[in-house]
Amino acid sequence: MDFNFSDEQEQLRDAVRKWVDRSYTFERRQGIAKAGGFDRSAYNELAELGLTGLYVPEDHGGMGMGPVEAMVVLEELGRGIVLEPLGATLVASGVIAAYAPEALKSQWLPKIASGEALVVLAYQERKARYRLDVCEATATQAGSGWKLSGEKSLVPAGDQADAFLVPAKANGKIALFLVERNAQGVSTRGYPTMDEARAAEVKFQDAAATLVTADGLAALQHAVDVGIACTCAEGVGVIDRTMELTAEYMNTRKQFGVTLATFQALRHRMADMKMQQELARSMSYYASLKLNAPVEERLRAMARAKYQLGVAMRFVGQNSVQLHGGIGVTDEYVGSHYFKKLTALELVYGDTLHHLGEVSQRMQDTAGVFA
Amino acid sequence: MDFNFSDEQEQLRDAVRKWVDRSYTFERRQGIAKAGGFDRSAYNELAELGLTGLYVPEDHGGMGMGPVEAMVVLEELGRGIVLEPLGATLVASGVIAAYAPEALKSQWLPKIASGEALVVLAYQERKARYRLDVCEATATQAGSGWKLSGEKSLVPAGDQADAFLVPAKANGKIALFLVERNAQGVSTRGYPTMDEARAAEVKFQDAAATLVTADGLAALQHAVDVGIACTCAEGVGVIDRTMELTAEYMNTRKQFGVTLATFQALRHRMADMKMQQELARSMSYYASLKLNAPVEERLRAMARAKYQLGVAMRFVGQNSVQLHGGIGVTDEYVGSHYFKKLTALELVYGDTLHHLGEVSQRMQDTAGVFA
Amino acid sequence: MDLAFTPEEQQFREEVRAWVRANLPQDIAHKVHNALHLTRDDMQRWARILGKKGWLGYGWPKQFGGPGWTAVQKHLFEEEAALAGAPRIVPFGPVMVAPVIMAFGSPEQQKRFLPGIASGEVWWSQGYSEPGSGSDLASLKTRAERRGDKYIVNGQKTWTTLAQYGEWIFCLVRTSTEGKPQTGISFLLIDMKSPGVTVRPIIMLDGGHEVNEVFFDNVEVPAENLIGEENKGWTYAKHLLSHERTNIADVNRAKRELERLKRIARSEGVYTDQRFRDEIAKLEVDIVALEMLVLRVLSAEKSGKNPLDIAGLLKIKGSEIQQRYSELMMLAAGPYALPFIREAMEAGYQGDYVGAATLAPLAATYFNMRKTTIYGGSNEVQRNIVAQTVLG
Amino acid sequence: MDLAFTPEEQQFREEVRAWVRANLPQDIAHKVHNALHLTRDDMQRWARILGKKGWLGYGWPKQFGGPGWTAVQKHLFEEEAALAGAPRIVPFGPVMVAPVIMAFGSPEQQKRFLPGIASGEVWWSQGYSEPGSGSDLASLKTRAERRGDKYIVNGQKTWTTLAQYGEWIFCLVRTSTEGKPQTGISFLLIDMKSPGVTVRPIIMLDGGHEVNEVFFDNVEVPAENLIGEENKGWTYAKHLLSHERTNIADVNRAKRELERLKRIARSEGVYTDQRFRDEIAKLEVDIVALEMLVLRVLSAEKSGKNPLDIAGLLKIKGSEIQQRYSELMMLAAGPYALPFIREAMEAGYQGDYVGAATLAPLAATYFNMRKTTIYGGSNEVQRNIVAQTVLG
Repeated sequence: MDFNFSDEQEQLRDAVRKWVDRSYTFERRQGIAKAGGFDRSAYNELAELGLTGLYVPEDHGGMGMGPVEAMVVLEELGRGIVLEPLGATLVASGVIAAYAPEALKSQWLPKIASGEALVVLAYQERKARYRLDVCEATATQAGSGWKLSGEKSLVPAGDQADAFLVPAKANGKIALFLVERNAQGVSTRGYPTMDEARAAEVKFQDAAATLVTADGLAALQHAVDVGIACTCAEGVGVIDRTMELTAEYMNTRKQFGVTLATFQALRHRMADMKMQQELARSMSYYASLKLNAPVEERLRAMARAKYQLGVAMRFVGQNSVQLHGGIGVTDEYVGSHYFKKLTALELVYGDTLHHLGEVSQRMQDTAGVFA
Repeated sequence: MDFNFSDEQEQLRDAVRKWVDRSYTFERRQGIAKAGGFDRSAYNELAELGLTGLYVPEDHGGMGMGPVEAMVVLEELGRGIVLEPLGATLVASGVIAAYAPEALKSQWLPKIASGEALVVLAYQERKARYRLDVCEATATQAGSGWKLSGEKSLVPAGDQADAFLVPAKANGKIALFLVERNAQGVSTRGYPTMDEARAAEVKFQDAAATLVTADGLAALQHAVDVGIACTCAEGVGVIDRTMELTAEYMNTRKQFGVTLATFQALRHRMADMKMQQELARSMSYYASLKLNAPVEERLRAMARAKYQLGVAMRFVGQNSVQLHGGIGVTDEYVGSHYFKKLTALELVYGDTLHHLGEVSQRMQDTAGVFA
Repeated sequence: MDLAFTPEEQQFREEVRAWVRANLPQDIAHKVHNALHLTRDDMQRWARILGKKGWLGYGWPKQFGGPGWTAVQKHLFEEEAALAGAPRIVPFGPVMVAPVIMAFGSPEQQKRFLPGIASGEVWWSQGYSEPGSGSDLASLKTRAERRGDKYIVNGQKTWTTLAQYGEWIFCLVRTSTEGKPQTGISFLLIDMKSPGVTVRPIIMLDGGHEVNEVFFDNVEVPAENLIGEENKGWTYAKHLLSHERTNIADVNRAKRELERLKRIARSEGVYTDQRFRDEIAKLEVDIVALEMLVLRVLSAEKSGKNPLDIAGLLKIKGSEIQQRYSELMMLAAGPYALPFIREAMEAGYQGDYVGAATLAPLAATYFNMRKTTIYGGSNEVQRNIVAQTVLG
Repeated sequence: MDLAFTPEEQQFREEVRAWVRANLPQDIAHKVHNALHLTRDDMQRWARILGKKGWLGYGWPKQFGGPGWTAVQKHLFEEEAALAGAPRIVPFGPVMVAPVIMAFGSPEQQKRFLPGIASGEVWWSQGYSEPGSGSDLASLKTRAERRGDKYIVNGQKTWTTLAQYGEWIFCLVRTSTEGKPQTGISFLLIDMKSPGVTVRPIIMLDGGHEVNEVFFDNVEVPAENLIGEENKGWTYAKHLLSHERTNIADVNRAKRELERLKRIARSEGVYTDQRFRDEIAKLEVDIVALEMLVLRVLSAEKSGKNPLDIAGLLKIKGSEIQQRYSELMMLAAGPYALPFIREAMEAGYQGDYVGAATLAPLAATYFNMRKTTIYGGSNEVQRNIVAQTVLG
């Protein structure tokens, strides 16, 4: 039982933080946001730091790191409300590394690690809401390969990605496929999201697809759980910076001749936010450290973590805006973009009520971290 | 649309308040509590004020008043945390007046009005929780009358009552009966309740019963709705006095050289409690004014009201204790008894989650007071 | 005690309903019912229709050309307008400055300004808040120096709602620095076309342009535009605030929006999900309780006795409810609240939606609604006020 | 970073578990698992069993006869004891006064007092709070005047937990009125059998006798019972408060009680009711999150770096969780939480229960738990402290 970061992990954190502070300034970020919400050169800078290869095994050109390193990195990207979806890359590379046949690994993992290829999971369907077992896309064998048809929604940076991991029903069972964006029959429609990042609707019409794994539901659950752990870590980073901004503002802004930090009612609100911050951090640790647990335990842990993060992100986000007053609802102020990011993170990979349902359903007689 | 009380209603309120202030002091109340939780002579004083006959038509010796008068009276009894269950009397007399055959009315209503007979509803069964359609007691015709068997729980002042209104299944359908406590086959086991009042388990074994109405479920729903309106009004009275006590304490008690009322965080808590107080009062008005509405509208309104009251009573009760600190959790302090009463009122006639379920289930497209 | 409205009130309601339904342009109602962007023209069109009927100043007494309605009638009008999908009346002219002009303006000022407000022709803005003032309004710094028959105004206002359309602005300005901050404030009407007035947009977190900064650089204002006496402006502004304000709770809009929430929940498949449905149920009870609170205030006003001192509660609960329904609408959309396509929030958008057209504006509305617990006296300030009523 | 305990820690846990399960009297565990009333004898019996094993002072260093456990080992011991149904150790002797005697007492005092504490023979009480002091502890007024080799003590303490059993009491007393209130306070050990000491019960709202008032009327206390220096008592008391306090969160007990809640919910038929079950689910997440918080503190202590300054959070969340599970148990019983039969809350009650035996103490426990957000520094005071760490 040890929650200290190793020296290597601290170095990794420092490196990412430095990049955010120096290279991913708020001005640059807002420029990217206005230009559509995704910047390939910024993504390539993440690749240069090795981050796109974080989950890629070393023999495929990556860093072969684990969930704790991913957590450290995502926290820092959260602090900088970085738009480029590194989490999506970790999800995809994690699934490919764990489930794909060797040939596919050799073909894609090095390119993912180098940043040459952006591969993202395209799983959301209109009727599914947050359920993973609802899938209308289908795949049929065609010669030595597959043809895939269907529509996937809300694909992160979907019109910028090079390939998609796509769950589709093959012979009545969900399997996972890889489809290249340039393949015939693939069309995308990109748009900005509420947190100023980018997503797309993706249509597949008899598009050439490669089978990643026939056990698609297990792979998809795993992918989403990696996504949850990433989202929790990112959320913690966003919360941390939100808390700093809010504390700073409260110690500066004066009303009735004194700083806001003078008012006990506001101080207590900050104490409640601090509570959520630390509960969120605790559950983010928990999520990352349970990512390699047996499936049932992992699913239960991720639901608990995402539920807690959902509660915390909403509480901290809303109250940070409130404590700021008018300035907190302006586009000009950096803090309002943290609020939007917190709102968005609650809605991905299952929202708070969804995960409450999961926790409720998966409840057992004994409870606790080790149960 | 008019929420002013008539002069007669104000006079009624004054009369009850005077009785509480002068005759039902905290010392007397605690004496009654220690002696078991019910005092017939105190109950008779309520009768002398005419209150036991509030719902009894004038031609049966009562006052023939309506829900608003009942509300006014119960608010005042709530302010005094009066132990004797006048609400139970209103429930029973209301049901008898609305559903019983004339002979039964003539026999019982005058005695209820005079206080000679205490009649209470005995409907709770162990397996029912808050559902009214769960009923294991049975009644079978025996000559010109009925024999009733079954067990009823948590009957208010059940070992002191003179007769019970008892729902039981007759020919597979719930009917409502009147059973005298002295009838053969009736046994009671009394005990104190968390609010220091009195209740009893009541067993019926082939006890002689008189049919009140064959449409027992409708009568029972009506009875419980009268009970809800009474409980809401009583709750408002308890809340009002709780708020006064708390404000008084906060303006007296000093910490760090100043009164508690100086601390902004505590002031804001009081503001939140005030909110609940006024929402509770609003919904108590609503309940009483909807008591004669068509059934579906009435059921929906009562669920909404009891839900809101449940939320308010818990919030005000818990926070009043908290704002008092140590003194608030002592038996000696009057305020802690208000907290216990608020807790108990939440649990009768359906608790907060139960009524949330009712509201949720009965929800319609349009909303609002008049919908 | 009686919950029902009187037959006369019922009849009034039906007349108002019939008129509103007959005269509210369909395209505007459609936008309101779907939270689409309202243009200046939309707002102005409806204001002029009301103005023509004599109902834009629906709270005005007869002597100034208003309908002379009772508090209950005003409430019924507001409710019928809201439920029909009418835009909220832009309040700065008819609801805010007009009562001040009526109460404290000279006959000349009344004759000059009130007709344009009543007809909906002249767009007014409110110049109260300043960058440094916030909840501490009396600390305002914008100066007005008297020079002969003019004031020279210098300073800055902010959070000025819809000032980009404003033709006139009523301002609190500092005319004296002596005594308490409140005592040196005057109430001045300023023509926004005057040289030296600059309006700079503030873009909100939802991307919308709703508020502005207004700069005054040696703006010359004729002294005849001063309302009442110099240095008494704070009193006039307070009079305005103390005005009957059940509308602050916006319960009628909440009822309309609750219906929209149910529609969205139904189409997104969560209306039958007990977990989500319970959240709607809680909100519904909140709205009924708030409406009861509003009715109690109206009843007290009607009878003229026991005025209920609960404006703070109305503001707090009303704003929390606004935030909650916008939050639940967003949550009903779930992942489909993520797309943020500004053009899709406009009526007449021809492009593809993501998910469904109804979902397009939900996130923006949620973001926008964060303002409701901040403006008009933040909810923290309201809690101070409420606590004062309980604790002294 | 690693969630798992080390193999050594695991082995330690298993040893402790085996010993606790073998040595904890079944009748006591039964009472704890069912929230039945614990007598003085119950508490003392378990204390002596622990004392004999050398584990009553489980937090003590070896030099004073303690086991010298690490923070993690202490946590594991607490967890195993709690889950097995052991009563909480009455803390006033082994956890509260002993560390002060060890740190600031003379060798003579250590020799005289520590053995009786370690063995569980001597029952200690804590004399801090006074009627006027509350959260403002330093305002205490109980005077101790030095007369030769004695102090004469006059005044009153209150909220003195289980003082009806107390043999000794450690008190904060005022020995000087000069300077700041904190600087005139001394730390005194008082034999409760001394003439002039009176204990008066305070009955709590649940009807239980758990706390007392303690009056001092010219009580003579030998000067040798002063800990450390005169007027430095505040420092010593603060040292005690700053002590490692993850136990304040009581997360292990919460885990046990969550299991009890689930049992009750199941037997009352609400475990499968989604609406109620969701409330349990939320509590479960809260408890896991709190446990993670505790583990983070332990990890920081173990590594000796980055000490986490979150004792306030542990107290707030821990106490809220205690209140919440007691509330949910009561709500699980629903109407059957209403009967309040004190005898039915005792083990060995022979009468009839209403509903079920498990339900008898639920309301009393709920009432009793209201204290947890008040005592040990109210949660409002804790929020002040937490805010200080964020805002300065």
